[in-house]
Parts: sequence; structure tokens; C-alpha cells
Amino acid sequence: MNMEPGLQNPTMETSQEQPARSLWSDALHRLKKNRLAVFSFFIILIYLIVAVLCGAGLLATNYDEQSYKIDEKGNISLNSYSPPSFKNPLGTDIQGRDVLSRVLQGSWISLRVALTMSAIYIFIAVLLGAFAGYFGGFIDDIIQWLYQTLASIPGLLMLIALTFVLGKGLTNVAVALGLVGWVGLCRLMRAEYLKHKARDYVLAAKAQGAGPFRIMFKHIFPNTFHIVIISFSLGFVHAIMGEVVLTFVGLGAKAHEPSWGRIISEARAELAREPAVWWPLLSATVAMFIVCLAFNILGDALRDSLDPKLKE
Amino acid sequence: MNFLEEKDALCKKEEPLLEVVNLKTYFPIKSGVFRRTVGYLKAVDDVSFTIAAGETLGLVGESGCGKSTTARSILRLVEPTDGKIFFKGTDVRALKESQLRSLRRHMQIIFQDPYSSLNPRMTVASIVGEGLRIHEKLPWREIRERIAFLLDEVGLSPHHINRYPHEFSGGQRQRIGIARALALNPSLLICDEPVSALDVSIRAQIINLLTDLKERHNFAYLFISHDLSVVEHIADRVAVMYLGKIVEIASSTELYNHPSHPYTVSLLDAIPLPDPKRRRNVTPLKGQVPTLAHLPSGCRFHPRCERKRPICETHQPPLTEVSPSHSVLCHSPIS
Amino acid sequence: MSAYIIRRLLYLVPTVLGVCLITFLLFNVVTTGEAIAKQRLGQHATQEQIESYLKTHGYDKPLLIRFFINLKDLLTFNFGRSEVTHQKITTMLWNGMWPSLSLMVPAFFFTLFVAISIALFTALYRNTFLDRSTVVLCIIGMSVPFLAYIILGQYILGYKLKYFPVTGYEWGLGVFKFLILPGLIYTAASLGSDVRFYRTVVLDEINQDYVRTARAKGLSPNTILFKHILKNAMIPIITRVVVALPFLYMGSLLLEDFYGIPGLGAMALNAIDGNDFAVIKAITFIGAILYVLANLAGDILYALVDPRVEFK
Amino acid sequence: MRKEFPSLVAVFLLCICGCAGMANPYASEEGLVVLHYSIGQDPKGFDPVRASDTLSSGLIGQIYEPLYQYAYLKRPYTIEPCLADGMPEISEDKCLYIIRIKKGVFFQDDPCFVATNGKGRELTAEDFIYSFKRLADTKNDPEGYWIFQGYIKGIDEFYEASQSESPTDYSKEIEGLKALDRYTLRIELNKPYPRLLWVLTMPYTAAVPHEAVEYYGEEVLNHPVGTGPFRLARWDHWHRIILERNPTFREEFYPSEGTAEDREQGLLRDAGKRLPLADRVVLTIIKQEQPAWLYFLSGYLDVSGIPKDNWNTAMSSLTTLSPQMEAKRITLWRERSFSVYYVAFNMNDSLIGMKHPEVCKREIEEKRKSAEEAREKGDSKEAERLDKEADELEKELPYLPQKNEKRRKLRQAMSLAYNRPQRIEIFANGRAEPAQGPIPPGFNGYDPNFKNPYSEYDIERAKLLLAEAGYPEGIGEDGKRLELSFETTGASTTVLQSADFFRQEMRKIGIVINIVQNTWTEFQEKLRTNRAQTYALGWIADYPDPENFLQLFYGPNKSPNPNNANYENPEYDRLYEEMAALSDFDPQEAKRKYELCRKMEHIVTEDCPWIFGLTYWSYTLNHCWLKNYKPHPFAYNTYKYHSVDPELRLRLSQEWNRPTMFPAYIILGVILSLAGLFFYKLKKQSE
Repeated sequence: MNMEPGLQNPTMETSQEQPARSLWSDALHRLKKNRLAVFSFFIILIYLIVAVLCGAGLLATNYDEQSYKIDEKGNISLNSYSPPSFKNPLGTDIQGRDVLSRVLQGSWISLRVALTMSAIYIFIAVLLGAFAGYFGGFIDDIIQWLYQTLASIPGLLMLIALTFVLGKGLTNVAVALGLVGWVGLCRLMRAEYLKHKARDYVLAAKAQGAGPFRIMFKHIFPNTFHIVIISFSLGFVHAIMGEVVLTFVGLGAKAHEPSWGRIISEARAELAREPAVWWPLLSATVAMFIVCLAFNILGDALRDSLDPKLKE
Repeated sequence: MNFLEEKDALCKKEEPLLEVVNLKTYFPIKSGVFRRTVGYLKAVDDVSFTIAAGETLGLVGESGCGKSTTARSILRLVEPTDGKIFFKGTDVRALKESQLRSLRRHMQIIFQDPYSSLNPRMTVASIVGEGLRIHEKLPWREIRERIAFLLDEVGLSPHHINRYPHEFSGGQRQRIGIARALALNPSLLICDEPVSALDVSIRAQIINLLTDLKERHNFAYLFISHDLSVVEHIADRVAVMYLGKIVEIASSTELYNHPSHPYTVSLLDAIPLPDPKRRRNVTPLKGQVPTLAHLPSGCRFHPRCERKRPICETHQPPLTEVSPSHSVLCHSPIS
Repeated sequence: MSAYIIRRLLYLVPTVLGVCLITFLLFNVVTTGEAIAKQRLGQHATQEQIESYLKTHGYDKPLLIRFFINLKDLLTFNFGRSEVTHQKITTMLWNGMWPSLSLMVPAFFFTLFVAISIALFTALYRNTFLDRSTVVLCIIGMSVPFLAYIILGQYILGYKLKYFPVTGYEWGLGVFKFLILPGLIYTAASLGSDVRFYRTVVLDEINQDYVRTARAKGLSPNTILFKHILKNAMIPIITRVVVALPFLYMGSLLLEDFYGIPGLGAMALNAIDGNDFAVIKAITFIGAILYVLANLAGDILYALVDPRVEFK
Repeated sequence: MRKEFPSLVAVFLLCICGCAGMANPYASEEGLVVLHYSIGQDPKGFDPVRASDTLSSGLIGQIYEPLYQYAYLKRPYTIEPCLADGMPEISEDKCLYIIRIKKGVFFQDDPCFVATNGKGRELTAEDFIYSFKRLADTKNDPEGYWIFQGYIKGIDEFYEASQSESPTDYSKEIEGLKALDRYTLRIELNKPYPRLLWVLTMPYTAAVPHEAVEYYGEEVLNHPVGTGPFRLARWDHWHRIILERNPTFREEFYPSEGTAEDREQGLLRDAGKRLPLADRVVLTIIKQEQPAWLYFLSGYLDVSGIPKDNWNTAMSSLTTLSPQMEAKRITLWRERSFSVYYVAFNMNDSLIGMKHPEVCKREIEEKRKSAEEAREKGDSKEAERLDKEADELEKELPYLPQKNEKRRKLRQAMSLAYNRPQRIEIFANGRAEPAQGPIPPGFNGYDPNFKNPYSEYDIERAKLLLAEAGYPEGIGEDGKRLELSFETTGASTTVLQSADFFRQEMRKIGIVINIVQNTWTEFQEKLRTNRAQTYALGWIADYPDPENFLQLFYGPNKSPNPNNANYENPEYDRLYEEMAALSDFDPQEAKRKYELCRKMEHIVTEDCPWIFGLTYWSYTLNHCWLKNYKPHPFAYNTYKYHSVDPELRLRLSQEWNRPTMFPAYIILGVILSLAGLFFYKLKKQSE
């Protein structure tokens, strides 16, 4: 009975129970087994690298340069709408610019939009969700009211109204997307905080004298972080697709910005040309499709491995 | 009791470390269009007791009788509805949030479930060092040393300092929980069923650890358990709870030898005897435990009581002292 | 139950007020009375004219009073006249409502029907090649941008194969042929995420104990599939339907624009083009109200379908 | 459920099969002569006072009628009476017009004629006075008041009076407008107005019965009540407008005079027939060019332009139709459109603008004067501010000529860098030519010998001029690159692509263009408030008088009036004032007028407030069943002359629209086999 505490052998107990793996390493383990997800991850990685390289001006720098062609008579004219060839693997647009370079540049634009939007909506959602879930009561009522109201207003009209306040352009569209898009995540975060605030470890932290902010962000937040990760990966898809729609409506990318939305909006008339100019539409759609597919697969895999309960 | 006072200089004369007077914790039940409160769930209903410095009080009762709520109410992790709590003479309920936080370092709690009570996303160091970081603005190196020392004290290797809870077994986790509670060097430790979630083989180790610690640091314990046999070892005095009320409170030896409340008797009867050949004439408790939302009238135990009299159904029994420091809440205590 | 419905109705009040408040704020921040006056009075407006306009339209009053006037106008559906077309907005909304409904309601329910059929199909063939390829197809379908569906659908089915009119509308029964193509496009675009969702729902139900019991009892798979599983899957389906409503609005916007359907969506886009704030405000408000009501209906339906819902 | 499943599949199958021949968007219309046209927008309404855009005018003109109209077939454009009975009697000083009105012209039947139980009332001279007053009533937000402003005696007083808060008093007389009797209208002018007859053909001046306005109030824009050949039968917003033959339309006959060419084209075949020839006009609103083009190709529309992206389908060269079109027996109308497309510089802008020293002096004087007035009123603060502004202008004055010179060179450089041939190729498929000046080729007053020295594409010269302007390689004295903002007029693909192209053009000489995307309304607001730096616009002639183009540079017409570039040059203004009083009808005057036009053209091309861009050719395609179609750039009431052969149309359009069925069968097969698999599995499981 009077064993010296320091002499106790800790491994003795360990051997009796199988230690559970941590959520993250477990998730990673499961993710690694999902080859498709790993593949998607690398695809996304490639997109990100391309985007950053384009943003840094190291790749596809000729996206804004007109090219010319010389006909038999020696007349020089714009190389507009030239179909895919060795020189321009994805053809050229109306001004003779290389579609491949423009599509690559589009990834940089999409990345910017998605990151800005995600940063804003995650910040708002986490903050408000934490407050609503943790404090409850009056604060919860107000925040719930706010997001219920916001969710009722048709998203696109809300975006339009916001872009009228903020002004047009991609950055503002991203900000507006962020300001509108936080409701879903906020709901999830609120539910998580409600669940976690009754857990013993929170009570323990309270008993240790931790203040509410410390508990909310140092103790509970890491436990809800996987939800943020999943929402982030699926949010990317929303941002990329949102940019297309808003650009089409005339609020997004400016005339000279080679965003995917811009390319797809212009494709509408080009497709009906005779002979059909299909390459800008196809390139932008495929570029977008691949990255959205990768994000969807990865997001799915993340959801399965991080939070099997959150399947929706 | 006198020798306890001498030991703890912090404690004022004649004043217990913790005094709980008429503590009530109700949870409202809401219903209808406007979500009006239509009733209360009386989890803790008029509970009073004291704990002296260095003393161990065992609090025993079936699950759902309000033991944990009592513990949490004392720390104000759950907001009590009424009553007074004095810790070292300060009225805990009158404190503001910030004052409460600094008071809490003197009262610590160990939870039942070693899994949910440790944050899975924090390392052992940050779990154990949390209190130190909040209350003592020490450099990180010193905190680390203290954490290593604490881990050593609860029987864990200081090498574990950067590991995460999932890398430990249940018993080890409970040790981490204990280390966390010890970190601030409290004078009262509330142990909320600290061993009931553990394997029987590990229970003894943890209880021994707690006893050792008490001897070394002279803590007072509020030791909560649903099992009288666990408390027998460690407690100086024992209180038995039934449906939110303390039905019997007495020193450990007195209670085990002369139980006065029929409920205590049946709890004692339920303890399995180490010798399988010996048999007690057991009269098992009949009936279901009523829910806290629909309490029976009169004595709360009467629907299950063998010694029921008509008065039991209508009148609440008074707290009667059957012998010095042995009180019972019964119309006809067993003498 | 009635208490639940009454309480649910009472919850409408703060939400509707919130919607009013947000639209009011947005449209009073977005445009000043002066800008509207200038638009309304034309090029030769003098300062006095503008002031008299502001006065007659109540822009000289303090913000709070204006809010209450605005609130009264909104709640009595008094939206005034469009600033661009000078038409009565209530009439515009009424005229625009029918085309929108005739497009989206059948399309939505057709999609629901198809998606659930496919979900049941995959449930029958679960873990076979057919099931897996359906899931992959779903994710692929989800990753194609909506605009690409519209452009390609119109191009191939309308222009090239000549199955449907490319654009247009008709009042009365003749409308049928105009709605098929946009309806099919809507179905194609939303099938991916819908099937994936309903498949999960159906599989969740299939794995429940009661299904095993039913099977053990010897009930035919038909009965199990249609009577038991579908009935129990109703709750997530209703939730999904309600959640999908705002998307419905957004989807119809582009569809109506491309297919020349004179509904609310096309009206919204025209209003955006013309900076017609009065119309945007009215559509936003009506959209929000419809969403709130749909949510209410969903909740009540939920309570009717599921005896387990506690009316807390 | 199991039983219903196959039947549902069957329904779906039927749907797919039913698609054959479903592409025809119209319901059957047996025996009627129906014109099928398309418009790109929902019109703003049917109120003549707001007929400022060609779209609304083109519809209002079919329902409401003005006093005069253009002769449909005659070229050059001549005016003939419409509701007027003969040409006006004009006094010696050209300030008095006596116009007789046709007798026995009735308004269409409408419930607004309460007194006659809905029967249309006879038109009188008073109706015109009333309608002109409406045009001068600010309460109606009139958009065409400028046509009378300053010309008709007393109308400006009426206009100003209508700005008061009380309802406009229509009983108040305008001195220059009198009805001598029931059918005689007397118009008295302040000064000669040689364009009055042109103006009296515009829908702004059409006769509106006061009963309609009183009965419908603001809703009159949805309930037109006119004397014209058609009446509004149905208006489904953003979808379709149906005009119907007005049964009470007066007797009017198809013209029998025309050129030999007209005869050859069969335009005189219906000579002498009573108008309107068509029973109904169906105008489908199709926003996008592509579907409209496709509708035309399918034979569902009778007339179409050629969208730029479909040029190759339609044409094999600039003047010949493609074999595909020939096979469809489509005919082409190719003529000049009287329009100029340009990039304007805001002359008020501090980077690219100019201020004539004389104008500056005048401004200083004005400022001093109003400062004086303010001081008298006791508003010393205001006076101080004005004085300060005047001081600043005075300080600037000596440097102005030099500054103007530099700015002018900058604008000229940009004009030289504007790549007109390239634009014509990629945005117009070659159907345009570089504009030399404000007056388009073929228009009255156009000088074919005039060459704008800055209309050529010459990068080297542009760079040279740019350096002289103080921006060598586009970099200014402060070391910063010249940045200009370019406002778009909308967000359509073509507008944006063209803006982007402008950015590329200017980049070649080192100027950075920031494109600002606007909606049309936003853009107009920016013009009105002078916030646009550069922008691209076009001007389409309202009437065949060069004044219509030259007024765009007249100082007093500055924003918010049509001179949106805010150009002001006292010399030009003096020439304009002289020119504007001269008529095209008098050969003597016309000669002097065109001389003046030439001088003015030289001034503006040298000052370069616009980059004179392109003037277009307009291409119109007709189906073989459309009869009597002849484009007219100014007339708004031409539907009454048009006719079709409905049987031919029906036969051909059916022939052209056979769907390709095999992909549908493949899809159907896949669906059916999947459904089969489903039921097979179900059946197998239940066994």
C-alpha cells in the first residue's frame, strides 16, 4: 500500500490499455490510406504553387501580351482567336493573348479571393459562434438573431448590396463573400461550443482560474479546429464558384483581370462564333473543375477522417 | 477537531475551512409559448456541512442524487440558487468573477472521467501548468520545473511533459488530473468520484496516492463517491445524500458501525463482503429512484422505506442529532 | 404542438424586423436621398427641385423616423415605383413571381424525385461498382461551375440539337416547352450534391436496427425501401429542402437571365444593371420573407413528420 | 409505388419525344399577317415625353403620331405631313409657323374617353398644345424638352413655373403656342429654328390626349392612347410586346413614289394599299444577341442584325452573304449608319483637360461678380471663398496657353495610338471605317476630302507627341507613369473587351489605363457629375442636320447637357451660333453652313477633345417572306409599311428546324436501362 509514488512504473499501466491515437495523427493516418485524397492534396498543392508563382510574376508573365500573325500578303494582324497550337497550347483570346497563361493567372486570382473570403468568414464565424455558444443567454439570442436574419436575405442580393457599399472589384467581392458566408460555420461553431463548454476539461480550466476568453480560445478552440479546416477546404470551392457568378453579374473581376469567371463569362458569345471558339471556355472550366474536384475530394476525406459525425 | 486547527495556521480559530449552509441549486424547467419556468429541478436542496482544514469528508449517494452538483456549486462552476458557502471565512457566493478566480486556486477539483477532464488538444505541460501560468507570473523555465516536480509527485515520469493525454492510460490520466489540482497548492481538494471510472486494480493505486498526498500536504478533501466502501478508507467523516438532501452525516467509524438512516443501512448492505462464505441478510431497496423533477411529498425516501410511517408521507423529517456529531434526517432513526 | 407553432410564429417577428432593419441600413447607406433624387429628376434638376423631392419623399426626416416609415411601407407591401422603369413595384413583383415559380417549383421537385430515386438505386447496389461510380459522378458534377452547365446546356441542347427553344417564355400552358431546358439544367447542376446527400441519408437508415428487424421479419425489400426507409429519411430530406431554398433563388437568377424567363431573378439582374434600388430592396425583402416562411413551413412539417421532435 | 414507377418513366419518355418540333416559340396564328421582331430590352414605357432612347421611340412611334414624318422610301431624307395637313406656312422672318391639322383623325378607342363611352375622340390642334406643354412640365421627368428649349416663345417660363411644388397648371398659356381654330396650330419662335420640322417628326412631339393622362395618371406609360396605326395589345414585361392593328386608324396609303431601285426590290408592289399592312407586330424581348440570332436563323424572327461573333456565318465578304444565307434566301441591307463612336476626354480634368484663356477670364469675372453680390448680401464667407477661387484662376491664367498646348499634344498622341484598323477587324468584322471628324460620311455637311491628321495609327508619332506633352515614354516630370481612368458604359462582354483593348493600345505608348466598371446608370451619373476622366461612347444622329453632331462641342451644352466632354472654345461657339441658324433646305444658306461645318471640324480635330474612333456600316438581314422592309435611320413609325408572307414563313421555318434525335435516344436508353436495373434488383431481392 505504501508504495513510493515516484517509483511506480508508468508503463505498467500503459500496457494494460491501448493508447488512443490523437485525432490529428489518426486523421493523417486515415487520409494517407485514401490515395485519392492524397492525390487531390498534391493537385491542390500544385495549384497553389502555380498561383503563387503567377502572383510573384515568375510564371505566365505573358498573360497580358498581344500576339500577332502575318498572313501570306505580309499584313500583320492580331492573332485573335487562334485555336490551340504548339505555340499557344490552349489557343489565344480575342486580343491574341495566350489562354494558357491567362488561365494560370486565374488561379492566382481565385486563390486571393478564396483566402480573403476564408479569412474574413472564419474570423467572424469563430468569434461569434464562440461567444454565442459559450456565453449563451442574451449574447446567444442576439447572435442567433443576427445569423438567422442574414440567412434569410437572399445571398446574391445581399452580396450585391454589399458590393455597392464597398465598391466593385475582386477584393471587395471577396470581402462581401466573407461577410455573407459566415452563417453556416457560425452555426456549427456555436453547437460545438455548447457541447464543449459542459465538458469536464472546461470546468477544470475554470477551476484553475482561467477566464472566459482563455477558455474559449485556448481550451475549446483547438477542439473545434477540425471543423474550421473542413469548412475552409469546402469554402474554397464556394469562393471559386462565387467569383464566376459575381463576375458574370458584373461585380467581380475587372475587364483586364484574367479570372476564370471573366473567361467563362466571355465564353458565352465566343462559343457561338463560327467556327466555335471553345478553348477559352474549356480551359477555364477544366482548370476550375479540377481544383474544385480536388477540394471536394479532400474536403470529403477530411470530413470522414476528422469528424465522421459531421457527414452531410 | 482541535488538533486540526493547530496544524493549519491559515485557518482562523474555531472556523472550519469550508462551511456550506443551506445550499440550494435548482435548475429551472421551462415550457409553453413563452418558455416560462414551470418548475425546478432541485439537484441540491438545502444542504449544510463543514469541512475543517486537513479533514476528509466523504459524500456518498446513488448517481443522480446531486453529489457532483454540490461539488460544482461549492466551486461555483454551477451557480447555486441559494444558501451560503464560506471558504476560510469568505463568502464565496458574494465574490465577483475575478475575485472568484483567485480564490479558486485554494480549492481544486478532480473529476470522475479521466478522458473528458483532460483537454485532448493540450500537452501535459500546458494542462498541469495552466493554473501556474494564470496565477503566478513565473518564467516558463520555472513553471516547467514545477510541472516536472508535480508529475514526479503523482507518480509520472517528467519525460511525459510534452505528451498529449491520449498517449496515457486511464490511471495515468487521473494522475495528470491530480497533478493539475496540486499545482496551485490548494487547501481543499474536491474529488468528484476520482476512481469510479477506473479499473479496480488501479483504483487502489490512486486512492493510495491521494492518501499519501494528504499526509504530505495536509489537504482537506471533499471526497465524493457512490460507493461507501471506497470512502471508508479515506474519510474522517461521511455524509450520505439522497435526492438532493444529506440524510445522514457522522464520523466515519460512527456511520459504519451505527448507521441510523434506513438508506444508509441499505447502502452498507449493498457492499459486497470480501469473504464469499459470509452472508448478510440483505434487504434490497425496492422501487425506483424518483426523478428530481417529481419529488415525493414528505420524506423523500418514504416510497422506498421499509420503516415508513404515515407521518413520513406528509411531513419532511427534521435533522436530528442521534449522538454528538452524528445527525440524521429521519422521523424514526435506527438507534 | 400548437404552443410550438405559436412560438415558432412569434420567432418570426424579430427575424422580419431584422430583415427590415438590414435592408433599410443597406439601402440607406448605399444611396443617399440626393442620389435617388438626381436619378429621378433627371439631368436638369436644380437644387430646389432636389430639396423638394427630398421633402416629399421624406428624406429630410431623422433616420429613426425614416426607419419606421420604411418598416410600415415594407410590411404593407407598399414599395412605390421603380426608379428606372417607373412601373409599380408591386405589379412588377406579382408579374415576375409566376414565371419564377413555374420554373423553379417543378424543377426543384423533379430534381428531388430524381435525386431520391438515384439514392435508392445506389442503396440497392451499395458497395458495388455502380454505387461507387455514382458517388464519383456526383463529386464530379458538383465541381462543374453552374455557369458552364448553363452555357453548355443551352449550346448543345438548344443550338446544336434543337430540342428546345433557346430562350423565351409564354404565358399559359404553352410555357411548358420553354421551361424544360432550364429545368433540366437546374436538375443536372444540383443533382451531384443532392444525390450524395440523399445517399448518405438512405444508407444511414439502412444500417439502422429496425431495418434488420424488418428484414428478419421477412418483409419484402420494396416495403422496407419505400415504406420504412423513405419515411424515416423524411426528416433530413425536409431539412435539406428548406436549406436548399435560398440556393433556389440564386439558381433561378442566372437561369432566368440566360433563358429569357421574365421572373424575379431576371428582374433582379436588370435592377442591378439599372441601379434600381427600390426594386432591389423590394426583391431582397420579399426573398427574405419567403425564406423565413419556408423555414417556418419546414419546421412545422418537421414536427408533423417526426413524432420524436420535442416541442421545446 | 412500384406500379407508378414505370408510368412515370413513360411520361418522361413522352416528354423527350415531344421535343421534336418543340423549338418553335410561337403559338399558331392562322391567317393573320404578323411581324416578328425582337428588341434587346424592356422599353421604358409608352410616354412620348420620355422617348429618349431609340428603343422606346421605335415603339411609341407606332402608336403615337407627330405632325410630320419622313417619306418612307425617298432619299435623301424628306419630310411629309403625318397628322399635319400639308407643309407649314412659314413667315418671312422664319419665326412664325402656321400648321393645319388633318380633319377626321380619331384617337384609338380607350376607356379613358369617359364622355364618349370609350370611343376615341377627334384630334384637334389643342391636343398638340397640350402635348408640348407636357414636354415642358418637369413633373413628367421629360427627356425631350431640349428640342424646344429657348426656341418657342414663352415655353421656358412654363418650364420654370412647373418646377414649383404645386401641380402644373395646364390652363396657363404659352405665348408661342396657339390654336387659331380647331384644326390650326400657330407656333411662334424666339429665333429662327431651321430644325423645327425635323424635330416635329420625333415621337416627343406626338399628340397625347389629356383624357388619357387624367384617367391613367402615372400609369399612362402602360396605356398608350394614340392616333397611330397600331395599339398596344399586350405587354409582358421582359418577355414580349404585342402591337395590334388600330381599327380606327385614319386612311393612309402605301407610298407609290420611289426610285427604280425600290421598284426592282419590290418595295413598290404594295403601292396604294391601305396602311398598316400587318395585323399584328410581335416584339420578343431577347437580351442576348446569340439567342436572337438563332431565332432569326430558325425563322422565328423576320429581321436581324449580324452579331460580331456570327459574322462568318452570315457573310463571306464585306458585301456578299455567305452561301448558307443565300440558301435560305436571306437578303441583306447594307448602309451607312449615321453615328460616330469615340473616346471622350473630360476637359475639366486637371491631367488631360483644357481651359481656354477666354473662358478662364470669363469665369474670373463671374466669380468676382458673385463675390460682390455675396458681400452685399452679407455672406462674407462665401465672398471670401469665391475671391480666393478667382485669385487662383488668375494665377493660373498666364500659364494656360502653354498648359493647353501640352495637354492637346497628349490627347493627340492618344488619338494616334488608337488602333482603328485593328478595332475594325476584331470588334466590327471590318464593317466600319475610321472616323475623321464629328460628322459621319454620307451625312449632310460631310467633307469627303477632310483627313483628320490624328486618325491614323502611328505609334512613333504618338510617342513623339507624348514626349512633347511632357510624358516621354509615358513618364511625367514627377517621375511617375501617367495613369488615366477609363469608365465603361456597362458590363457587357463587348464593352469590357473593348475597354481592355483600349488599355492595351495606350500601354504601347506607356500610359496606364485603369478600367472602372460601371452600369449604364452609374456611368450616366458620373457624366452628370463630371467624374468621368475618359470614356467611350457613340452618338447616333437624331435628324439629318450636321448641327446634331456639332452641338456636342458647343460650350453652353456642357454637362449635364450633351457636351459631355465639357469642351469649350469661344471661337468654335461663335461659329456654331452662326451655323445653327442656317437651314439645310435653302441652297444658299446650306453652302455657308457647310463651310462653317468644315471650319468647326478643323478646330475640334485639332483640339482633340475626343479620339474620333469609328463610324459603322449597318448590316440588316431580312428573311425572304418579309416585304417592304427598308431601313430608315430617323423614322420611328415604319412598322405600318411592313408585311410578310405567313405561309412561306411557316413552311420554311418548319423545314429548318428538324431536331437531331439520336443523342436523345441514347440518353433515353441509358435512363431506361438504369431503371430496368433498379427494378431487376428489387425483384431479385424480394424473391
